[in-house]
Amino acid sequence: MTGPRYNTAVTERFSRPALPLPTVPAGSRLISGTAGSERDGARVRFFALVQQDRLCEVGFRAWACPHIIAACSLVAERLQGRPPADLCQAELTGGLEELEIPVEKMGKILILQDALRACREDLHARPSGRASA
Amino acid sequence: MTGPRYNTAVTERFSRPALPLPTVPAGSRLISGTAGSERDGARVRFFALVQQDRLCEVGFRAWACPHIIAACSLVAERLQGRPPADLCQAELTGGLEELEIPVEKMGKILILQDALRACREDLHARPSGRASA
Amino acid sequence: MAEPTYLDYAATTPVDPRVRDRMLAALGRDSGFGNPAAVTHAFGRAAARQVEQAAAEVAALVHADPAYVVWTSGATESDNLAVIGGALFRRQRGRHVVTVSTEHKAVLGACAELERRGFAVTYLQPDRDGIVAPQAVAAALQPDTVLVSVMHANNETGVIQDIAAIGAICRQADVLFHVDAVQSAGKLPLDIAAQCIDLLTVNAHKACGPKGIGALIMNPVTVRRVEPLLWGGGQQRGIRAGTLPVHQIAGMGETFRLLAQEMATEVPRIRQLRDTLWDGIRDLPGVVLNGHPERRIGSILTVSVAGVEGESLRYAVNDLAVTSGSACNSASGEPSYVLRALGRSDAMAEASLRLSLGRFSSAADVARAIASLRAGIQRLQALSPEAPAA
Amino acid sequence: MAEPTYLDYAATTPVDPRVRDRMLAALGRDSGFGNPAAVTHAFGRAAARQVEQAAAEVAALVHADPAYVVWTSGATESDNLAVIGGALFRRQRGRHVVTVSTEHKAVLGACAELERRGFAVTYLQPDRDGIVAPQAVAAALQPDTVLVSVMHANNETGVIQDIAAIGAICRQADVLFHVDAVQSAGKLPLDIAAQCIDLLTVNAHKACGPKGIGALIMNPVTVRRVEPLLWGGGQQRGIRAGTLPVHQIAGMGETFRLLAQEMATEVPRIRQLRDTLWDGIRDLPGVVLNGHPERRIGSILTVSVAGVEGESLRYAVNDLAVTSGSACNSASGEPSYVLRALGRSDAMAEASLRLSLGRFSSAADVARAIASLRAGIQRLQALSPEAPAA
Ligand SMILES: Cc1ncc(COP(=O)(O)O)c(C=O)c1O
Ligand SMILES: Cc1ncc(COP(=O)(O)O)c(C=O)c1O
Repeated sequence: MTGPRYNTAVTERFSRPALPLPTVPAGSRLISGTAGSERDGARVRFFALVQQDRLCEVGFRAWACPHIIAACSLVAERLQGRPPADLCQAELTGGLEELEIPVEKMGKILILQDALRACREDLHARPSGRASA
Repeated sequence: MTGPRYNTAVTERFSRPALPLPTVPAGSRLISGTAGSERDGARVRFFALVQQDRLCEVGFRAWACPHIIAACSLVAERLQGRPPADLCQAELTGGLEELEIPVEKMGKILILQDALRACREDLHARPSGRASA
Repeated sequence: MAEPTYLDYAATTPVDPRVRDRMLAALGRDSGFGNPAAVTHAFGRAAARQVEQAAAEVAALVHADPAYVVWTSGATESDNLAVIGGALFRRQRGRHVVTVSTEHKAVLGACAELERRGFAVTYLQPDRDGIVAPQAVAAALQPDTVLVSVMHANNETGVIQDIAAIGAICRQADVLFHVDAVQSAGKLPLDIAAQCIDLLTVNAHKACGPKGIGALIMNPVTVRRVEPLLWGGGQQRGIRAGTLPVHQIAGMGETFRLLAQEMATEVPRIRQLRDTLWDGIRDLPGVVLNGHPERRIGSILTVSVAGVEGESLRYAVNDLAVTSGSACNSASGEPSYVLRALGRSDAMAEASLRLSLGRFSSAADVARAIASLRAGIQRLQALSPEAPAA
Repeated sequence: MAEPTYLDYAATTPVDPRVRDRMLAALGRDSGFGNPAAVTHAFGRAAARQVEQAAAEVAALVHADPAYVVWTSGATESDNLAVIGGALFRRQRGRHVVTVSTEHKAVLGACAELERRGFAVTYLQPDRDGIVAPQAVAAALQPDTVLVSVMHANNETGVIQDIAAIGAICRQADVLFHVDAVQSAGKLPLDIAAQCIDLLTVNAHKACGPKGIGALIMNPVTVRRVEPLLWGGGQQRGIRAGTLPVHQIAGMGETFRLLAQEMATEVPRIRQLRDTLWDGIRDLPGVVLNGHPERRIGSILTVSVAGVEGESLRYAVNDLAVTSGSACNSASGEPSYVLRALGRSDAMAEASLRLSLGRFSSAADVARAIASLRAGIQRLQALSPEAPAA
């Protein structure tokens, strides 16, 4: 009988305002990747500033429920400072226990993984320049 | 939705205890008449001490609802001092308006009339002696 | 006239102040008033919690699972839901139902509706004491019997049926067993598992709780669903739609909590009062007890008086608030079918008084009742055409 | 967290203290607690008088005859009794019923039950504003149509149907016309004779009265009986059995008395608050109104927000107690079928909020709501993958 409840980790991350897009200094690249749709129940986009083969300023946009938004926030934070290859490491989207995402929503984590993979592909597809949506 | 209500005339007469049977002095007669049954919804018995062709000490017994009991009481009172011939006068059991007897009970007044008639017959049947039930 | 002495607890009861206070908490403008279905906000969740607490309290008294307490508008609805809903739910298995002619009209009316909908109903006759032999139930079962409905304690006489024995027979035959325990809840031990009860009807207003709230309690081991009577917003797993009346439910929870808490002391106290009442009038000629001399709940005393007409009897003791037959019948004005089934004549059924006691009944009430009954009955008997004096 | 601002009056309401006080008078140990069927004593008669007074008060608001107020456990039961009971009562004439796809689940559920019992049901579709053209009802009538059920004001959108016009069409065709006026009672004029209504559903808890009490009001010129759903002790002329819950009925009487008394001032006050609320958020991109722009009751504002996910929207404004879709649906978790019928996508139906105001709503509540909605919606829209900034 009790509706969706969120723990403080979710609440806290959900309440943060969207990170603005970073300005891109010379020698840096902004990459991004999007996945999901309204029909899938979530649509997620990650973006990151790549500098000296490191991901700095990782951000996201999401049309999703609070759990998935919090997951995006946690993943973006974890990616901070890591090499772009890590974009496809499953452990990133594993280890979300602290968010206590209900099982019926766990399928949507695949959308996050797809968006991260698209981000990685963006890096390889266009050796330089501004990211595409 | 409101059950049987009784006006004060009924209430007052209903509450009187049964008049005891009178003792029969020499030269007097006790007559009585009964009518009705449980199936009829009322059983009534009148009795009266007849002295010098007058009804004195008229009483009744009744297995009946409060309205009919009150009617018996009223009729017995009215007969007091009247000639026995009056036992069959319809006006006795008419004129009961003061009791506000509901229409659906008016049929039971016939039982009173029958008992009074039986009383009269008792007088004629047995020229003297104690009344029979 | 002073207020009459209330001796009609089997018809309805005053609400206990403790019950009233708990209801008030759900009626105010603070958080308790929410719609329990509105789980998206705190008001709704607070209301849902009150409902859960009450379910636990109601279930506890009869050793049931709180998740299988279905809230209804009262025992009439519970009886209808059990009998009609239970039988329809099993209609693929058969269309035969067994009940007793002295059941409450809510059960008998539901059975009549089943008959109109193609079911056959066997109405067992109790013996002159009002008892139905369990073997009679066993003998009435057919291969297509889907439901048996037998009340625990009768509302007019207080007569107690052997529920556990009947339950065992039904369980053995895999037939749903419904028990109307309106008059026995909090007065006799109830344990739906031990007594093999599948569907149990209870309400609040016969036990110092509010009118307009009851429950059908299901034994989830045997039945998790019945066919609904009311359709709508999917509340209560779709079994009974409609916004849950939180204050009523909270009141019923408190009612049952108090029953459990006070049963050990209240039941003997009330029985003692009832026995004093009977001892005070039983010597009057013509006064007879209706129902089994011992197998009755301790709160009801139903007597008939020979030689006295019913309406006059009631009026002679109108300083007592009592019922002739059951309150549910007094609208009809017909002599009680329950007393008729026990072999009483129309006149004796009419000249009956149900004297029923409860939580706020006192020795003074009983003394007043004895005085009034003795005076009234003696005066009317003296007035009888058959009176010995005449 | 501080208590959320209550904006869910269309789901349920706090009980007005004046209503509560009248209920208390029927809950105590003094004479008010009797069983109205126990007409043989003063307790019962006092209770019956309270019921009569309440019937007069409820009937007055809709210009009906108090003798034809049938008390029920709420609007769910009234809707079921009207639709199932009304159609069954006329089943000799035919087995076709007409209703609208945006009716309350209590009506739709009752219609589905009729279908299982051999009736055919036509479900009319409203236009994108939620309106059903009276001609569409006329066109749906068949020679065997026995009942039409159309609600007055929709519980999710507040959209108002032209009841009088539909009523005239039904009267002309000698078809029973049932109106669910739960959301409009005390908010719009209701006159069962003038509007040709045969059966009218009302309840108390949507109008600052208690939950668990409602009525089905009959127009005795055209219908004096429906087939009962609950059988039993013959109360309410056999149409609806069960002990009358006097405190609930008294509470509903007071609720309707207050509605009649305060309608002229309260309705415009609440409409003003509602309009202020809409003016405070309508400029936000993606915010759209659901339902007809004008033909809505003044207490409900339902909006959908493009580009925002429903669950996050609700959570972002969880300092407001509101419903997404109707409270009755929130148990199911499915997007509102009412908004879907108005052409909204699943996502837009999910990202909807019903903001509903009532007697205790204040300008401060509205100001808080505007601030919360603006902040929440803007933040979530900025987070959208489609957000212009990204
Ligand atoms: C044994 C029994 N069953 C059912 C009922 C009906 O209860 P309610 O008044 O809650 O509808 C009553 C009381 O009238 C009763 O005594
Ligand atoms: C239009 C409408 N009809 C019927 C109902 C059902 O009312 P109740 O909660 O009294 O069963 C509601 C409320 O849920 C409603 O809004």
